[in-house]
Amino acid sequence: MFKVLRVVIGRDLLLSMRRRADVANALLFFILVASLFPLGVGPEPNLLRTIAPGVIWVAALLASMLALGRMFAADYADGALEQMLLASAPLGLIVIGKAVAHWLVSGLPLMLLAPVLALQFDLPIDALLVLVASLALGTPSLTLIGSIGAALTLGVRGSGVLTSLLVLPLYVPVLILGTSAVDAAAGGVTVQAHLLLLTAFLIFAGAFAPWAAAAALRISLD
Amino acid sequence: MFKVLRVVIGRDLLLSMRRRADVANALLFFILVASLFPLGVGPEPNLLRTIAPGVIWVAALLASMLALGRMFAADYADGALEQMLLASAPLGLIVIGKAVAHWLVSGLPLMLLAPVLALQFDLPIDALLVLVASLALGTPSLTLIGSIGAALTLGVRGSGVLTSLLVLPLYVPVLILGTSAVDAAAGGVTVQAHLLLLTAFLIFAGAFAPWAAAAALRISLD
Amino acid sequence: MLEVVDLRCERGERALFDGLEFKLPAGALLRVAGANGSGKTSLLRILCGLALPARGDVRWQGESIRALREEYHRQLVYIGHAPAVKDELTGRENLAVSCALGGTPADAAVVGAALERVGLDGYADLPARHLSQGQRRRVALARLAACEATALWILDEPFTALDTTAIGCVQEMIAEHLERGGIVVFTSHQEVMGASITAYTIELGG
Amino acid sequence: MLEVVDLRCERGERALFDGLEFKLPAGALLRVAGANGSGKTSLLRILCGLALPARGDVRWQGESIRALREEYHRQLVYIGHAPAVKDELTGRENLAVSCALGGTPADAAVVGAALERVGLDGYADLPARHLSQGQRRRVALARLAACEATALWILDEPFTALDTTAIGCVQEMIAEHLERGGIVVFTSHQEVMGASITAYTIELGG
Amino acid sequence: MNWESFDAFLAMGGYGFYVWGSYAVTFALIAMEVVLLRLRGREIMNQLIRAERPRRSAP
Amino acid sequence: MSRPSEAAQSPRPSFGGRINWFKYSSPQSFFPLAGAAIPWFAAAAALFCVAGLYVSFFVAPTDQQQGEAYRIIFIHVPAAWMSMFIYLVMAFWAGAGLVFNTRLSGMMASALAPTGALFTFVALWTGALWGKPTWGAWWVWDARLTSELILLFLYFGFIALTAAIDDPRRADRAAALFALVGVINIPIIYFSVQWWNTLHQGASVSLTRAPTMAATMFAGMILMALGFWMYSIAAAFIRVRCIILERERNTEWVAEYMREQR
Ligand code: HEM
Ligand SMILES: Nc1ncnc2c1ncn2[C@@H]1O[C@H](COP(=O)(O)OP(=O)(O)OP(=O)(O)O)[C@@H](O)[C@H]1O
Ligand SMILES: Nc1ncnc2c1ncn2[C@@H]1O[C@H](COP(=O)(O)OP(=O)(O)OP(=O)(O)O)[C@@H](O)[C@H]1O
Ligand SMILES: [Mg+2]
Ligand SMILES: [Mg+2]
Repeated sequence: MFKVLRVVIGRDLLLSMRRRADVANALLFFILVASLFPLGVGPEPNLLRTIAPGVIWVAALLASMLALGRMFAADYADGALEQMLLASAPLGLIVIGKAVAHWLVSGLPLMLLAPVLALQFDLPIDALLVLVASLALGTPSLTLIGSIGAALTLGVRGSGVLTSLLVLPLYVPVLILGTSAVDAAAGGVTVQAHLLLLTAFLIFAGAFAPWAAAAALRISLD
Repeated sequence: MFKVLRVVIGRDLLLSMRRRADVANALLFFILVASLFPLGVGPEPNLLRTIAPGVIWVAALLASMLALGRMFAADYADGALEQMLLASAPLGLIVIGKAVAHWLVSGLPLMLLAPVLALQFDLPIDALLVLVASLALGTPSLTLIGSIGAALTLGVRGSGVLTSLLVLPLYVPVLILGTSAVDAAAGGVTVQAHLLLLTAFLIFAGAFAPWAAAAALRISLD
Repeated sequence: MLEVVDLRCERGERALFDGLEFKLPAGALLRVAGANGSGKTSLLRILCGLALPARGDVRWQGESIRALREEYHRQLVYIGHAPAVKDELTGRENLAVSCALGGTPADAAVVGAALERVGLDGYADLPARHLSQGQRRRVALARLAACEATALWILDEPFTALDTTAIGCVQEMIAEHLERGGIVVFTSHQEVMGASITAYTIELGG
Repeated sequence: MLEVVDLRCERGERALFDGLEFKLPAGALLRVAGANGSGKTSLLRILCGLALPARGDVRWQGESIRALREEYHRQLVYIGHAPAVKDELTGRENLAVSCALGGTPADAAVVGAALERVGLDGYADLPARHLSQGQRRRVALARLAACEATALWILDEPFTALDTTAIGCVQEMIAEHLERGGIVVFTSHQEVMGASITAYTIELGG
Repeated sequence: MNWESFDAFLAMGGYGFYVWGSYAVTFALIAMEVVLLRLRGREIMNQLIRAERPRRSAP
Repeated sequence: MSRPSEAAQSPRPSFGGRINWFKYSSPQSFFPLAGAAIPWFAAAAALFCVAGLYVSFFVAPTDQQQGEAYRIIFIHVPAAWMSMFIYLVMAFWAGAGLVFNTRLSGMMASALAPTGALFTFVALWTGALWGKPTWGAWWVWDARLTSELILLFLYFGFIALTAAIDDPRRADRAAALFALVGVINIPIIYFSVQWWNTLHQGASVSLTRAPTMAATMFAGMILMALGFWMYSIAAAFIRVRCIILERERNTEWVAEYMREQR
């Protein structure tokens, strides 16, 4: 059972390794988006510092949302997903494996890179730490929730808009909690409450999302 | 010759009609990004008004960039692109047709929707008009430039993000011109110079990009 | 034993087949025939449990496959239209992964032998992306050689895109599997199995 | 007349074929045979001008196809591995678009007749997404019926996924085309054209 | 000669961090590129040697 | 960049005498040539750099306004020049590859890209370190700085595109097209200080006017620029030799070369 989990994670990491360009490019995308905002908004340092947490979090959200496309689509197109539905372990477990691998290559590097970008916006150090912590708790939730949407959009039946609408309300709390944690840190206020809520959200998502995504996959492939 | 152009535009519009959800998705993304920002940045009205042009333009840029994936990828996967390379009209013309159709379903609705979003940020009316004008001139350039990137990355691993990497550097001038036009309008300064530059950029892109994209398609399908 | 009870499949608004019943004992070979669009692929997907029938049930050793789930999967190899071969992985890696997923992990020796069996010796370490249409199909079919112990094989047009050597090889593997007491269900437009093996045939549509 | 001069094709680091030469006069049928991975598809793509050969040239009526370009395309129908059938369009729309792109616009009557010819009468107004594998291939092949006037047909495994009726229908269309003085190049793993028509054969690989 | 002492040379009139930061990073990057090129060259040579060996022993 | 679609397809033209250029445009004959040239360029690079460093630190006098911080100019400006110049050379090779379909051109272009990216990064880095004491900010979003940053991304794009496509011939041609499209950025960088009024300094060295800066400063910059230039050639040659070996590893001449190496 856990052998299958290991195989799935290993396989997906190997696939990402083989298309390293993909992973590197996702990071570059994150950098580019975060750098575009100053371009659009103008160079004033105070303004930039105020919007920094929001910009970085939105960039992270977008980057991780775009990366969702990679999660099932390729496996769907070449029939590998069918084989996973016929695997010898429960589908939910396989989804967990895929989500873990996906986060390792899309969420983790993003989280490690965020402080560097934040420096560009001249954020103070403790806000930086909180930013990383909030991303560490938030991005896995995004991946997990996103997996449901990604699974639903595979089939003809799942309307794209409907799923985005379904996923978005669940993304927004993460975004708000994340940014307000960083804002609080920048303002010198305690951030424990925010981070605790993020953790609760993550646990909740971890417990339910894989099974929802598994059900969505079954529907999409019928 | 122009019959083929008409056929291509008609075909692509028909295809978009049939998968309306896809088109709606790009729009939704635009709305989403533009609305996430106030959430991420905080509700202060003055701040919001300052960043509004930047945010809306960046959202438009991202939305139109994401839509690029739809431009050639499906036709590539099912072999329709091969048939276009073997069509009875020059490939550049077909690219023009595809770009026009693509803009009609991804750029135009975005442009029409922008003022509504801008209201959310409390932008003054003349700035609104300039925003629409700048988008009307800017988004076609984005589509045209983007077609080169989309064509170059066909069949490449992780093409989505690679496309953005290739295309974003060339998008930046459009973004800067567009936002600074709106900023100028909001500040009561004349905006003619900006809009003229955007027009020049559009003409330049319209003259060269289709042929470059055609060459890129030939290379990608070799 | 694979058993099908009163099966009905609807696609769009038409019923493709209705009241379909059969039992396949160990060692049986079933060919599903029928014109294009008669519902062969649909039937095979129902047999695997990938699609739900409009009515009726599929049973494996007397139990409904919907109750068995993973237990049934462990005894099943399905090779569909899409070969489920990842472009980025080599033939070797593809095979190892698909065996492990199916619940019959194969070590390096088994994988190597299976690939050799389908004539891919020289290509085992090439990313699948560099393979031709037929070679990719062979990678998918190598799983049959690696998962000999799996009781039930369901193959959707296994002979497409293969050259004559490869077709012969697949025929051989099927024959051996039947001798071992395995069950094989496959679709094909040509009568390729030769006269030496008696196959049940279902003709769909009409 | 299709002429091939000293053609060499490289894939990865291997040469698939080298020094290939042939001339096909009007009314000629060429079958390209060879094992999986021997370079059949690669050759066909070079003949169309989709891929550049490593050396050598392809000539149509004495002129290099690279100089002719669109003029050559107008006299060519290529049907590749991928059927170029759009999921969202109906069979009718698919056919109309591909004919118009190819430079031989077909009106509703011609399109309808062509679809009927390949046995899709009942399915002409269904989105291709709802068609089976073989029916989608038939939509692609219907173009042959609609573009009879086009001189050169290049077909990559046209018989895959087809049932026997459909295979017969395609054979018939090819035979008629040859009688009209057309040229046909195709690949196939089976000897399907029957004995009535003499086909040149190139055997690739070794 | 611009500098009274080695310390003054290092201090760069108070801009030592900026000036030396520039020069150090530049030449470090160049050195890194040289090293990477070396490694790449060595790697390909090794591969070629490895590939050559069986071919030699064959005939 | 007119109609590359046609250019890309045109066969290699045969020139009248058919002796000269194409001889050296084959990787096989260029390989030893580059090998012989590398030590000379490397030595020249070292020489010019040492001379340049000596002038920058020990000859050039202190600036009245900026103090010693201005000494960054001796790397900043040569690196900025090289970043643009290398891109132009790269685009030239790329275009040549598309037109003449020669294998070496693509290899040269991809050999130049990393070095170009390096100098672009150096220009950005030293600019940032210079900006802090003079403008009070590491970074501002003005036209020149932004377009230089775009140049860095263009290099990255070029490298990523080459790396993402496995068929080397296709990779070269795709990247070449991209390089040509990106060329418009170079005039934008160069003239940005004239077209938009920005924080950044305008050109102080021009062909039409006498240099406005002290002759010693000018000499230091030129020496460093020459050093970087020679270094770039040496690095590109070393890299192109690696690329040639990697791509032609299965050819007869490489086997021959390996035998000679013993
Ligand atoms: C990250 C920030 C910077 C970037 C990307 C940058 C970029 C460039 C580029 C591309 C050039 C060459 C253009 C030409 O030759 O006309 C250049 C030249 C120059 N830069 Fe910068 N620069 C930056 C910061 C600075 C700063 C802070 C200063 C000084 C206050 C400065 C002073 C100069 C000078 C004096 C030149 C020489 C202009 C000439 O003589 O032609 N730069 N820079
Ligand atoms: N993109 C590619 N890169 C490298 N090698 C390739 C590529 N595409 C194909 N090949 C190689 O070229 C050879 C010929 O491929 P091709 O598709 O022409 O074969 P084919 O004769 O059509 O085979 P099949 O009968 O299986 O369709 C194969 O061995 C394959 O490994
Ligand atoms: N998603 C779908 N929605 C509606 N109808 C469908 C769908 N998929 C298939 N069909 C219809 O079901 C019928 C049977 O399809 P199926 O793929 O099972 O045929 P098949 O026997 O495998 O044909 P082939 O020999 O061409 O592969 C077809 O007529 C097709 O129109
Ligand atoms: Mg089928
Ligand atoms: Mg083939």
